[in-house]
Amino acid sequence: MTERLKILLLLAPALLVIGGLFGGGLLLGLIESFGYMPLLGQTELNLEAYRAIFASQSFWSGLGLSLYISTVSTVIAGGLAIAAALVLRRAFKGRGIIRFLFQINLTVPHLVGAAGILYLFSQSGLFARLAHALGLIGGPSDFPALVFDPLAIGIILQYVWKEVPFIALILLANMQAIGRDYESVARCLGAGPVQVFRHVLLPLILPALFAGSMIIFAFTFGAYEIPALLGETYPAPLPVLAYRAFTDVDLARRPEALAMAMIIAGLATLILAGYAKLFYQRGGING
Amino acid sequence: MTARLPIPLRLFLALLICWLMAPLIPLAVWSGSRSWYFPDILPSAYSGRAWSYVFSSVSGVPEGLWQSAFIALSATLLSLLIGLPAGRALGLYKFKGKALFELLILAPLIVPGIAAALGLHMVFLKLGLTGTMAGVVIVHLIPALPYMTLVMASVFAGYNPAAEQQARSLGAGSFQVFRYVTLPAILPGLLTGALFTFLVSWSQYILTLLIGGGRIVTLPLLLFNFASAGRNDITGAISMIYILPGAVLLLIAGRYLTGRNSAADSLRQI
Amino acid sequence: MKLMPVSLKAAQKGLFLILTLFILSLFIPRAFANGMTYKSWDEVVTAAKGGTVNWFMWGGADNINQYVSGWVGAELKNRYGITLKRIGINDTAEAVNIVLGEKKAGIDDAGSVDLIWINGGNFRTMKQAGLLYCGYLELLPNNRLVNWRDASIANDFGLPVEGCEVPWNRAQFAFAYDSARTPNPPRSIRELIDWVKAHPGEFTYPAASDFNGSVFIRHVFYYAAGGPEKLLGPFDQATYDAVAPKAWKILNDMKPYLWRKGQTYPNAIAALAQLFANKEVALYFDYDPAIFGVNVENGTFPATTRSYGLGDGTIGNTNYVAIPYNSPNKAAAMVTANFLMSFDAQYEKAKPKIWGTTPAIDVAKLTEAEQKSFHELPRNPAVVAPEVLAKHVLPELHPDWIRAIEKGWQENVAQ
Amino acid sequence: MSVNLEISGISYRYADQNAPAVERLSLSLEAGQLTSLLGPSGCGKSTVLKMIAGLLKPGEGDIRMDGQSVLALPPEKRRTVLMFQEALLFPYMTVAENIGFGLKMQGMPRSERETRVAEMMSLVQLDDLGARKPAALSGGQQQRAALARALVAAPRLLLLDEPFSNLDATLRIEMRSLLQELQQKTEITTLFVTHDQEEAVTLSDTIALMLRGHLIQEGPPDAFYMRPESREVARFFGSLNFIGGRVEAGHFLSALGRFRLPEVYPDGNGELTFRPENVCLQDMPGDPNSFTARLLSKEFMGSQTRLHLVAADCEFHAFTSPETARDLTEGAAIPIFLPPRTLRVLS
Repeated sequence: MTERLKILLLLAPALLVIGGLFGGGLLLGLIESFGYMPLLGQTELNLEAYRAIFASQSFWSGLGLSLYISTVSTVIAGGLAIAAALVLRRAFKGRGIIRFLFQINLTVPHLVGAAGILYLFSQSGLFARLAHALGLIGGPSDFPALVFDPLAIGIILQYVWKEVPFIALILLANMQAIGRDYESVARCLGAGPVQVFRHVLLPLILPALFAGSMIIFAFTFGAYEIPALLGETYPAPLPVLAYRAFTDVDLARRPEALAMAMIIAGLATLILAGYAKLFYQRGGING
Repeated sequence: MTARLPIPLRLFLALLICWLMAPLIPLAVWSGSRSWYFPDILPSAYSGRAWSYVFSSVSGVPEGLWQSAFIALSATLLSLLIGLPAGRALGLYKFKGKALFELLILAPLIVPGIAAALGLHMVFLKLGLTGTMAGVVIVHLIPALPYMTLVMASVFAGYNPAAEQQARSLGAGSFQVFRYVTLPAILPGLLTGALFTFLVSWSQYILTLLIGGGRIVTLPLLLFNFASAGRNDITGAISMIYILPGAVLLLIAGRYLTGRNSAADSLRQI
Repeated sequence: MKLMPVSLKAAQKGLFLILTLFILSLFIPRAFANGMTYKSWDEVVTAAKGGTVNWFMWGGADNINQYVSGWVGAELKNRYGITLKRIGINDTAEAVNIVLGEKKAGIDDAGSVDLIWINGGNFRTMKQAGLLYCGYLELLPNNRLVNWRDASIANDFGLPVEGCEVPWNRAQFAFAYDSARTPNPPRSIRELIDWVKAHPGEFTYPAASDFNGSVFIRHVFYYAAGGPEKLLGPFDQATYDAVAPKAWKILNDMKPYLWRKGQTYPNAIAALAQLFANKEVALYFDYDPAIFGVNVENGTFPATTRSYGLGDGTIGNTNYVAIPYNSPNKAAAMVTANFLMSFDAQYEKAKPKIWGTTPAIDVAKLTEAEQKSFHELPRNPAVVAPEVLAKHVLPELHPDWIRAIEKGWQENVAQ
Repeated sequence: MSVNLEISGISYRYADQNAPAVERLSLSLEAGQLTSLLGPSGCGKSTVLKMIAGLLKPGEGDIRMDGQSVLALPPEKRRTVLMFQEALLFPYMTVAENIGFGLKMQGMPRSERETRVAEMMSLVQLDDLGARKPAALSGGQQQRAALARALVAAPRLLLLDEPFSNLDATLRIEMRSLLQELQQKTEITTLFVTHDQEEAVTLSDTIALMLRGHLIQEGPPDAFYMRPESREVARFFGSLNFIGGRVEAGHFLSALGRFRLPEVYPDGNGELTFRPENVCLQDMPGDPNSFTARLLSKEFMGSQTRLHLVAADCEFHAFTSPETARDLTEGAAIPIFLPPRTLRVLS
């Protein structure tokens, strides 16, 4: 057996699943978004669904909200994760426990975090009660609206909560692989601690930071349950709108749902392309 | 030098850890509370009602727990069977189109599953896969398989297949080679991959909802229902149950995950 | 494949085998033919034995869940050998959507839904799209307990039931307040409007996308229209245009005095319940007054919670269960529907500790002993007596009206 | 520009180790000189460098440059540049950007920086490679770039941590002479860490030998061959022969005989050491330093052959040319002469 054939056989099942399920699902979704549903007896291609969503105010505000939530969550989570990784890479007593707590957080499902955030930050949540106990607020309505709020703060808090450990652990592993010698060299060459971070460590961890952030951005852009639980009814981010349209009792709205799903997928593909450009220049994912 | 951190850094870490643990606190308290009105910092009455409800069969939680576990274990097992060979190919060989294949494996991690699942829905419906465990397991493979494959690829990238040839030359059959040479070498990575794959499936909400059509009820679906219905006590109790397997698995797997094979290390591959 | 371990090859084969079996197993239950018609009730009961009923219903209330999964499920199992599977959903439309999708995909006898808790717009959608199994009511022995002459039972939101669904519960909108905090709650929409302005931040209502929020908005709409009479029957644009601006003006005038100054509305009735429980707002309302008692029982609401209907009446409706046309377990679903109408089921449901809701059957048609049991049921002090509420019951509107009002609210008030 | 460096009694201990990595080490470097810090791996050499550079803080002792303590200065203020075993060029910068890094950190304007970088690049023969990324450079080129990066900022002290040990033999020799040339040209006081005695000997003005955290001997390279101060030093520099005995009236008494010594040692017990290459296979009748030994075995080593000899139960080694060795058979009696000037007694 040739090596080529061997490799192909090893890859075949994965190729089948990813290509068939994932690729096939996207392709079917794309076709369906053009109104083509042979199983439903519709075989004409049209752009009705796209026309309809582009004309709808709720789509644009949903798209804007989605982009806003993903951007803000990713930036805050990335920033905090850098800070956390910088502290955690130092050797200090109790580091093992703290790293373990970080990993524990990775295993906690998003929805649990969302429920927790809800009970912490709602206007009658734990923080509001603490504020009341401290005499800062007179009643629930004095507490700032942090969930079901127009700025989607609750949603962002949940994503930040969940993703800081994720990015921080990626960065930590990356920093360990890089070691401290580059920084030592820079220090000797006259760079102060801030300059070392700015000119040496940050550029070195940037690919890992970027990779982690892209995953977070794409995830938050496509997530349904968190905004469904913590968000306002209107405006709702794209995945919520897509799900609503998909489960609408009016089947004619299904192509609209698919069209929105395709827009989500399209944006994610752009991110993926950026990822590919970044990494294949450097010679492979494991590089 | 193992030393104490400067005070501002200690403060930062303390705040960070509090923040990471904070959401779990009201959930735990709610699960045992009976009435907990604003502005009480602690409940005015406690009760085990939520817990006894959650453990009763009418709540659907025991069934949801079992279904969640079955689905996540099946998805992990299937991912392992499919992802192990693929990871081996990616980790050990250079071949034409490898970059493209890597990108394909990576795609489901970036492109949200909801997009593919909406497209698959009609076909699954036609095949009778909606509302079945099989359908949900299959759709969970979309996010689960890439994790497993990438972790296995990184495991095999650091693996020397010459040991297998050595074992062969010493008279080991192909099963023995796998059992005594390959498996021990890849086991820590394999466990890491399995843990993360399990958790990916365990946390799925929207794919289960779409393909399960309401008939496959996993813990996240129950959690969502009770959380949006405002049953904080039951939500708290389900949350506690829901986070348990992940924490336990991490503790058990922890000894395999230490050092270079830490969870973070495999995440770095993603 | 020299280097590939044998076990992996075997595992791959095994995988394909498992997948094949998985897929094959899915078609086995479909092998049972269905769509037959039944001539007698005995035939139905026989056919139902051993069947499974997938009952799709809103799953947000654990007392209802407990009643259905626990009590009803056990009784069905004991009496008829039927397995009841309660499938909790967030919105009835999800179940309608499933059946609709199945019909379009040509799945006409192997659907996944056997029974739906339904009424109003969803019933209309299903009935008009031919998604319902109809005409079996005469077969159900307990059908005699239903007063079909009552228009509010024979018509579901203005649409004749015509044997396509089975009544199992009645609900009437009511308001709740904490008597310890709010001794004098507003007792009509007129009073409410003034009360809100006198108590800024203490009132709100869920958005129109929420079932209960929509009902509240309809009450304001009725008030703006001077009563529901003009609004009954099919949707009429001219009437709408005449009434709607008045209603929107009332609601918009209210806005600055609402919770969070009306910048946002709770997106679900559960959120309003939380606000009320935490004393953020002073008034709560629900289409199912039994919930007040349930919430006091489970500690969510204070024990001093009391409830009432409005002087000018509140909207009431009947809840039904319906069987989709493609249910593979119609006989079992019919037995379930029949059982839900039984005295036992209705009585159990009426117990305050269980649910405490109003029977859908006509109590007067029961035996005297049974009637007595109903009359002797204790009532949670938080729940307004159904008889009192029933004195001023307002009809529901045609779903087209409701849709127009919800849309109008979204466009004119929410944004 | 050159400074002298004075290290007095510094110690360092890593948290995860019981024994200190460096213990009360004192060393002085003369301005403009190239000193090698020589020692086997793990002896604490790199730790010393890191303390001088300010990357580690000594537990005790002081480090002074031109008489002034630098302990309080952070690494970036010391102007001591450390070069590692790996080139450690910043992978995301071009070669020219890498070389100019130190100047940029000092805030030198771009145009001036570019001139200086270009000069330095031609000095290390990397003229046309400035726009490349480090990954596109060969190993030797990378180290040259790293050297240029270290030198361009005109440090007061250049610290090199086995910078050529990853290079192959020819490149290493090339790099050594480049370093020597540049060091002589710039007269930067340089401390060169290596485990390779040959490298230390060829490069340095002075060698400091370090073993197990301690400084053992310091001096010009030839002293380590001619006058090792201990058995350890002698062994490290390849002296394999040690004969027990004692000194008495300017002679060394042992089982092999009574040897003449080149200088006066105090009387007492001691060990005679001599290098295998200094053993003469020569009959010197009447000379007290000659005797007869029996050949136990011989080992062909290419340019020379090593003889394993025994006399009066004392075993020792000698080198001879392969031609001479060919005629010798095992068990043969061989006349031996130990020239007095090659002998040294260790107490």
